[in-house]
Amino acid sequence: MAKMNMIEAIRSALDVLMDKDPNVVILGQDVGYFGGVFRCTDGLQRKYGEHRVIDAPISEGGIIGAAIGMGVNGLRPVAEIQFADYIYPGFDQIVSELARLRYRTCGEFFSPVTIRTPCGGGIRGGQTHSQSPEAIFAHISGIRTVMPSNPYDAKGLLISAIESDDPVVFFEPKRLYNGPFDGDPDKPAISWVSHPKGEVPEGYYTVPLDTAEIIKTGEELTIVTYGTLVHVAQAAADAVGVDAEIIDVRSLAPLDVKTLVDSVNKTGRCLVAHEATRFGGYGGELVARIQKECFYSLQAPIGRVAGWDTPYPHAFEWQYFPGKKRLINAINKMMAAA
Amino acid sequence: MAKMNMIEAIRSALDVLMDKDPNVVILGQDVGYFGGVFRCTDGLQRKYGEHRVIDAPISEGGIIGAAIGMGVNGLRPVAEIQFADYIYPGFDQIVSELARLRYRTCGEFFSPVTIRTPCGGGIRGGQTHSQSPEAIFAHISGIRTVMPSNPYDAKGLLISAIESDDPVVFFEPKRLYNGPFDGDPDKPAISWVSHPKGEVPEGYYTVPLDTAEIIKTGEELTIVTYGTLVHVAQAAADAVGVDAEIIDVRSLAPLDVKTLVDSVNKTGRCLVAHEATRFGGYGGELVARIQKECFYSLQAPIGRVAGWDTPYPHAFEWQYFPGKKRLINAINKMMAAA
Amino acid sequence: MRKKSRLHIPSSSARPGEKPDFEYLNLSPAGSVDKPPIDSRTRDIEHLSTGLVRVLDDDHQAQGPWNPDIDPAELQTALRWMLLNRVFDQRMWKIQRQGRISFYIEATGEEAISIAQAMALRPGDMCFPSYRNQGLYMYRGVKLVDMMCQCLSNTRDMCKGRQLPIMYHSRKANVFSISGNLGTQYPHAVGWAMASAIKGEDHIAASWVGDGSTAEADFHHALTFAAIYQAPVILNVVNNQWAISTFQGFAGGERRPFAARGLGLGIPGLRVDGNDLLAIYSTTLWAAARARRGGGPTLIELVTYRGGAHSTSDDPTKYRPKDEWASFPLGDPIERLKQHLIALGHWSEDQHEKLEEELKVEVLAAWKEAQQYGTMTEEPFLDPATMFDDVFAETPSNLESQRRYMLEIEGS
Amino acid sequence: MRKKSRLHIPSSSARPGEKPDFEYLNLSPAGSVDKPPIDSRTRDIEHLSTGLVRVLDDDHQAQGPWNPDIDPAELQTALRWMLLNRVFDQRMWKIQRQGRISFYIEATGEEAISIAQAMALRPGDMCFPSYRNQGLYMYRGVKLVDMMCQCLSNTRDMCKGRQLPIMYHSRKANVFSISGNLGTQYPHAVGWAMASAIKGEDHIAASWVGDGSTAEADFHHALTFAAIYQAPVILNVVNNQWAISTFQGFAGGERRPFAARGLGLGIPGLRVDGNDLLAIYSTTLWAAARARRGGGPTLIELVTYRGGAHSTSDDPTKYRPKDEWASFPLGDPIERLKQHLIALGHWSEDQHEKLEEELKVEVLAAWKEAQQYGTMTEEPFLDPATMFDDVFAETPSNLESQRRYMLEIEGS
Ligand SMILES: Cc1ncc(C[n+]2csc(CCOP(=O)(O)OP(=O)(O)O)c2C)c(N)n1
Ligand SMILES: Cc1ncc(C[n+]2csc(CCOP(=O)(O)OP(=O)(O)O)c2C)c(N)n1
Ligand SMILES: [Mg+2]
Ligand SMILES: [Mg+2]
Repeated sequence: MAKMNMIEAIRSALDVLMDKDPNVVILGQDVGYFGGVFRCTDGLQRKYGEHRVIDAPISEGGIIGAAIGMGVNGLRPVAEIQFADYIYPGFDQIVSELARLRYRTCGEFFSPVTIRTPCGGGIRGGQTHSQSPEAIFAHISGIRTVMPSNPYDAKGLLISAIESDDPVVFFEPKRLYNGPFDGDPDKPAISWVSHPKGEVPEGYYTVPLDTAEIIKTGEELTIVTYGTLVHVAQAAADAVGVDAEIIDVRSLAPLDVKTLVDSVNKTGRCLVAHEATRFGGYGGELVARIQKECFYSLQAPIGRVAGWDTPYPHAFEWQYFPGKKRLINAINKMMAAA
Repeated sequence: MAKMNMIEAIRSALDVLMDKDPNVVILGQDVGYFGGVFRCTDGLQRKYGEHRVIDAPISEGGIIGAAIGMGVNGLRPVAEIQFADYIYPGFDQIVSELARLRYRTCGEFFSPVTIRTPCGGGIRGGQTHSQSPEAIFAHISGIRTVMPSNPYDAKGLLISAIESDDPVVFFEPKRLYNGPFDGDPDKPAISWVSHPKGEVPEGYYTVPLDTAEIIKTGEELTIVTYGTLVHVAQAAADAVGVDAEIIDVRSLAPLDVKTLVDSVNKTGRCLVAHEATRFGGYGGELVARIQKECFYSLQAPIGRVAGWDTPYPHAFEWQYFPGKKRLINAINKMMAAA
Repeated sequence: MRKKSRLHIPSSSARPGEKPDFEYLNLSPAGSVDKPPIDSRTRDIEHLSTGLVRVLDDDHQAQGPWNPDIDPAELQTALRWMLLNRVFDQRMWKIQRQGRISFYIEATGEEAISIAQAMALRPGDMCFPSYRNQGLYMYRGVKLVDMMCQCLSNTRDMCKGRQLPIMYHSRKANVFSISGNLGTQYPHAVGWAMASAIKGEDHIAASWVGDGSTAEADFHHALTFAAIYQAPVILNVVNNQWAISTFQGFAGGERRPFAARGLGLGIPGLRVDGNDLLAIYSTTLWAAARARRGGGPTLIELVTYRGGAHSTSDDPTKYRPKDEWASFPLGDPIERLKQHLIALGHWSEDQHEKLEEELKVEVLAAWKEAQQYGTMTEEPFLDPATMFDDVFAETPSNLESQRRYMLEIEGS
Repeated sequence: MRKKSRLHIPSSSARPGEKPDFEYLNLSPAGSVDKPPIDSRTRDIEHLSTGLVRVLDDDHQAQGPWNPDIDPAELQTALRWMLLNRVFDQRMWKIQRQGRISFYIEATGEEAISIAQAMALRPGDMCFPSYRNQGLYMYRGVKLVDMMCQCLSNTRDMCKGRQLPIMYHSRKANVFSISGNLGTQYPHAVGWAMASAIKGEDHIAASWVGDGSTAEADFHHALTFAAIYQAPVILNVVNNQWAISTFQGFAGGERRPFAARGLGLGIPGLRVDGNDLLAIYSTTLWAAARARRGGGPTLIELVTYRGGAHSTSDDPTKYRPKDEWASFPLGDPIERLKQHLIALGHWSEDQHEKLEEELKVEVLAAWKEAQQYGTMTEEPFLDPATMFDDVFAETPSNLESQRRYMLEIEGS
């Protein structure tokens, strides 16, 4: 066991798998000599050579297209997209090719590409360095959409993603890279060192790709969330003093419905929270499914706390960010409901 | 008034506006000399010249990118994407530029592009000529997402879309081009001639971009739907003999929540239906919103009928398509619920 | 009033009712283009992108340095494959017209491309085809009956009914899956070739796109990556003059040949008579040898003509002269190889007719067999429950429950 | 064991600790490249894409046919703008380091590009810049204080706090909005130019991307559309050798200059000394005249060097030699114009020093003013309620209710 922040955990996952399987290659902008703008691949090119940690041109479509071809030829490519906001030029290759190849060839061809990309706001990045576009990937049949909220999961899920023969879009909430941010930008940053999920085995282990995790059990309310909001939700529940069960969805698609449903059937109340824009967001799927399965247990409408239906503004990122106040307000309203 | 099918209605909208405003130009693959693979622009190049109805290269990204620049320079471009399945190469320009330009410049720059594209299955097109990707556009702040279900609306909404200073993605359910398909592929095709919505004024009129339409009032159940499923829902409700209120959402984003909520508060039951893949689909948003606003009126969980979470298979399109049987089944279950 | 538009709009050389006009094609006489060594630097062989490599001359003789000197027996085999491709297409077209399959795309007039290039590549080389390269599957051993079953979406369909007709694939034959999305296979070929290089193997990749599809982003991605990493890949542009109703000028072909598109990245380009099996074969061999020895990518433009409609959904009389193909100066590739063999004394009209008959019988027999495995309207039918397989490597529970529900509903 | 990888990996000429090496730059002596008439055919002027148009020679004299013969007074003005750009950048950089703005991007070493090109274009021509073209805004009249207010996201911010610092726009100045997404502005420029042609106007458009960004799809889209419709547009590639940590070889610059990228589409390419104001000015005038009279697009590669870090988030000592800029053979554009003016007898070290002091005062004054409109930490603050405006032309009800709710919550 070692103390790792999320960047180190991700790097460790890559290191462990590159060491284990010569077919694992990394491809992305600035990932090689420099080690990535967030340092996730730092040192890997020195260790594994520039033929396995490959600096790529600024061409997200090309990176993903080429990675698909590499995967078809037996490699296990891990593509890095520098910011999730820049994944769209590769969208066609993801939707029309990566997600569909196995299906349309009945498994004769497939390409086990993992796409890693930092998402989310809270770093004063403005609207083109803050997006959380997971909803549009979760809707695409044939790819797995994953978003860890802590170093332990990040490493275990990333190893599973790379080893999976399915393509995976792996979102890394960049605000969590260095610490379990609880939503209060004015508080001094906390590091992962003191967090139990900052304890990460140095070697190989996996976290399965299709289970949600109950972060904290509780009886009065279920908060279904993922990514940065996991920590904000905990802080908000603590602040209210409600005995909340907090679930980290982490594998967004396919989704572990049972864990969610069992919890809401138990607590009778449910709040769904994510950082992305609310309208048409992934929370809609969560709510739709939970209300269907738990209708007769629900004592209040399922609430959603999410980013506004606007772009993510630079100056007002803390007004955009669904922080503690908004969660507290939603929890209070929900607990007050008949 | 004239009898028009949906293709004629769309063409008529384009004709009326091109005649009215010299800044309206059309850009797309095969739209010019040939008049479009679905004939929606037939005759327009002959009438308005090849400088206003412009054949474009096979480059969806380029078409949308260039259209944005044209719009910035005062034109009002209508871009045709030959199939919605081929809109993804233009996705980055739509999300990162078209949708965001007004916001990031506080209205100093904007580009009033309308993107027309045929969507949906039922024409044996296989997985790359059948998709309904509206959910991923509805989630993007800054663009309007519209899908008419009949000739009258198609013309009126398209005129509104082109005249709107907001960018609009305008989905045309291609299975409805020639008739109000009720979901039964074995029945002889019906034409728009005998349908009240096939009565279309020849001149200028508009249908507003932000209202849902109550297609049929009813007391026992609300079916919230749009596109091809509008007609299937009617047929299913008739078959069951339930007094359903059927709402055609038609403007998916921004959404006319009030019409939906008022109806469900009245009927106490709600079924959401669309052709697109269910998981992460637009239906999730509808359900999430309705359960929130109508929680205390709901007598049964809100149901969703939608395409499966698979690609749209060529041979099994009628098993994929959420047809009458699936709707009837869902209605029956819902009416049986406590 | 608005001033006159100054926008340049490309215009096709002839529309319906007008006389076909191929003046714009810049033709070189057979044998006139030199054949440089495969290790030539791109800048020294730029002229190959504007000339036209041709071997067969108007008198059906093979000429010049690109003459591959193929054994007549092999040429007969090539002719047989090309003819099979055509006969197959004709049959399937008719079958579509009878409503027995939903869609079809023919390669009429372009058969030399798939056959010659399949001949020039090695079995371990990987092909990333477009939808008009059915010849690749045939030549590489995919059985006619299997291709027909695909078109029928029947119980033996390699795609289990999931794909539109003609969207074949074959792992065994090393021919990739055909996509409905234009051009997406191009970067796959480059990535595959990069992987081959990374693994230290000497297999190469080849891919094909149409003239129209060069405008897509993936064309640029593929060329850029191929140039940067010197991927061992052959990137073919099949310039058949048309993209549905849109002539090649709307893909940027008005000013420079497509063969020149990679020059700015240092990728050599060869412009080749796409209806001349010998020229295609020998330029492909050249590019393959170059790639295999580490010389990097080559772009080959194959100048040909789409002899038929774009697809069964298309009616070309609406947008081009009816007799345009007949006026195409590079002729019909089958006719040209046939005449060459006759000129060599290794073929005759009689043999040709006999061969055609034979192939028709073969195709018909395959069709009879294919139908036994079901058609869209006749049993046996594919099991719709299979539609939930292969979305993922293992079917997750949400799809399993949708499968169960679908069966329940459909059974009701 | 796996065989040795055969993949070609471009490698930069020097990394930290190594001696800078610009051997790979193919330089032409000043004055040596000819200046063809603007109606030349692309194929006749291909050599302009491999040469390097330079006017200022090593002795600071203007040489050759591209010498624009600009009045010394105008050159002094140009120098002033370039220096202002640099002084502004230096101040803003420091301000970012003090934590008073969140981010900044400097144009150090590349100032000649924006200034020379702004001088060569007409006010009605539309510019679609990259984030290193702040000089365009300045030259075209956007006030320093307004640019600073944008960087501060304060009450006078033209972007109302919505954009990252440096993402300016100005409708009045005809300079478009800067996007965080690389390359997206390129097709906008082409579309804008097409519209200008459609309307029969003679305005042209110009756009700028970095060497690294040429690998994006939009580069291809823009070139393709520009070539097809002969759009009146100037497409500039600012080759500053680096894309963050990635040198230009990874954008495909190893084999052919970026100027050659459009040749395969018939777009002429000029390779220009990007640190030579005179060369840039006169090539831009040439391309603008060509576009204006219907000659279509021109691609201009501006060879320069990113003198500073990529942005305030970057540390270039991690990936390139510290003294690389000092060894760059094309020098510093400001120093070169200054020495030219001195050589002409129209400038002196004293005057220069005085000018620099003056500009520092001007910039400081602007900064003082800008702060009065608020900073990230000091009042007055922008009203967060405005964040719901301008998503659409009219704010729809869902955003109005989110606005109300936000105010309620934030007030609590
Ligand atoms: C991304 C995408 N856009 C549009 C289409 C529709 N489409 C199918 S084939 C075709 C024309 C292709 O022309 P070309 O590339 O020249 O190939 P050819 O058919 O001539 O062989 C078009 C526009 C598509 N399949 N994919
Ligand atoms: C689509 C997209 N991908 C990646 C990035 C991240 N990024 C920002 S600047 C940059 C380097 C750009 O290099 P270049 O085009 O050469 O311009 P320069 O910074 O040298 O002026 C990268 C990779 C981005 N902003 N947008
Ligand atoms: Mg073609
Ligand atoms: Mg650069």
